[in-house]
Amino acid sequence: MGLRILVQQEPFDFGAECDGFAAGRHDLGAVVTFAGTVRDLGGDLRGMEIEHYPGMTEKALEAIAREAEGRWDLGEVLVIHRHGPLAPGERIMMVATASPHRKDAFEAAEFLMDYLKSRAPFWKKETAKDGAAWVAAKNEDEDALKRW
Amino acid sequence: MGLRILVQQEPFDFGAECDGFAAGRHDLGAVVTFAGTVRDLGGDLRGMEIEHYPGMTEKALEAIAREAEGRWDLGEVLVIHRHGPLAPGERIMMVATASPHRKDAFEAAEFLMDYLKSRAPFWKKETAKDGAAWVAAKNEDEDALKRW
Amino acid sequence: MLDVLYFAWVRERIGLPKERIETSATTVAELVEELRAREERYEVAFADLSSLRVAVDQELTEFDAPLSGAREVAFFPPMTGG
Amino acid sequence: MLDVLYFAWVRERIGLPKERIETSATTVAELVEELRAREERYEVAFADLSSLRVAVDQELTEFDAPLSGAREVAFFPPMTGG
Repeated sequence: MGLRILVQQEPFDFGAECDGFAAGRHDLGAVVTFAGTVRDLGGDLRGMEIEHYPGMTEKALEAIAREAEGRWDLGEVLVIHRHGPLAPGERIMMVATASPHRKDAFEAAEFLMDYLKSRAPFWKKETAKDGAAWVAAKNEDEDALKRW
Repeated sequence: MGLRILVQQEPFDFGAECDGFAAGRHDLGAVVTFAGTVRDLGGDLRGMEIEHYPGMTEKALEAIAREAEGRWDLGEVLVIHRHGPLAPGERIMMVATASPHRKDAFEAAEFLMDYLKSRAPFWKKETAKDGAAWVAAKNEDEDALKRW
Repeated sequence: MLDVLYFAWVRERIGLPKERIETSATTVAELVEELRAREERYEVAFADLSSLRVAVDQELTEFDAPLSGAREVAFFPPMTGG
Repeated sequence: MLDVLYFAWVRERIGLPKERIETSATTVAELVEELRAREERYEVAFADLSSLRVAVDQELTEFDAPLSGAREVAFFPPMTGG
């Protein structure tokens, strides 16, 4: 399985990554991508800061991807996750999966996201008009792991 | 919900569509895309021809998208499906969903694909070295609908 | 008068994509019986209804669906898009 | 000697990202007890272990995990990436 993992401060080009992902792999008929962006529901978010654990982050992401590889028929996997300061609407991260079968591509992408959310060492801090606060983990994110 | 449905013979630019999808919607944190390409497992596929039912196709796709809108919290939906002649490795179609919640974006995209496969009037004919044949519907595609 | 459309291998077996038919059939099933009685190519195309799907006025339906007021009926194999 | 790392609000409460510690603790829990006994900022940071996670040598683990041979221990809140 082709596996590419990028943990970086710089923005990434979602369109170009989607376009190039699994390109030329005529055996893989199904590609699923997920992109997460800095959400601003109320309109008063100034920005976000993402902290991570250099060294562990890459290992954790690779372990999650290898677990997915063992469970589904995957030809290519891509994970990109940014850290550092981000503005509202900016893309935080993406995953992409390619498989001969659409069900495998979908399930693997959702699995990667569920595990990445709760098992990869990233922490988000939001800065709004009235100050900064660490984003709390949601029970539903931990619960999402029970499905797998 | 923003809904865009394109049924066309011309190629589409998957990267540009991914990039522009739900752009500027800061309330939608999660984007899922699916792309299907002409698969060539054995290496002897010459091409594919997709026939469709003009008039019904657009209606069926819109009905499927409206059904998804009723079931999940969706801000934007995009469906593009080509017809006519396609070469191995070319992109046949894509769907994209944007939601405040990743679970909604994933489930809606998988739902759209499952229904599109078996309820939108497209038919594939493959031409290989030893002749042309209509692709047979798979039992698993009909079974996939039972999940929803 | 009814427009009858054929797609994919149904179209190929019958040899045309569309025809206008004068019919008194009140259901899809009656229309199919009329068509089968016409010529062998129809008999062949409609030999196994379980491998066919039907749409009346561009909505998927069943073979026992009524035809009253219908303007367009289409026959085709199970869909294979995506 | 052990490298002890803190992330997110654990780092902020303790006031530093990393320190080298001379310890004879044999489990993570023993290390936490040593740290809590040091100063109030540690006491505050480790007040509720159910809201903390721990990694030993960059692998997620539990608070009863042994420290034998460990070079690096990290404490942090539940992850919120994605």
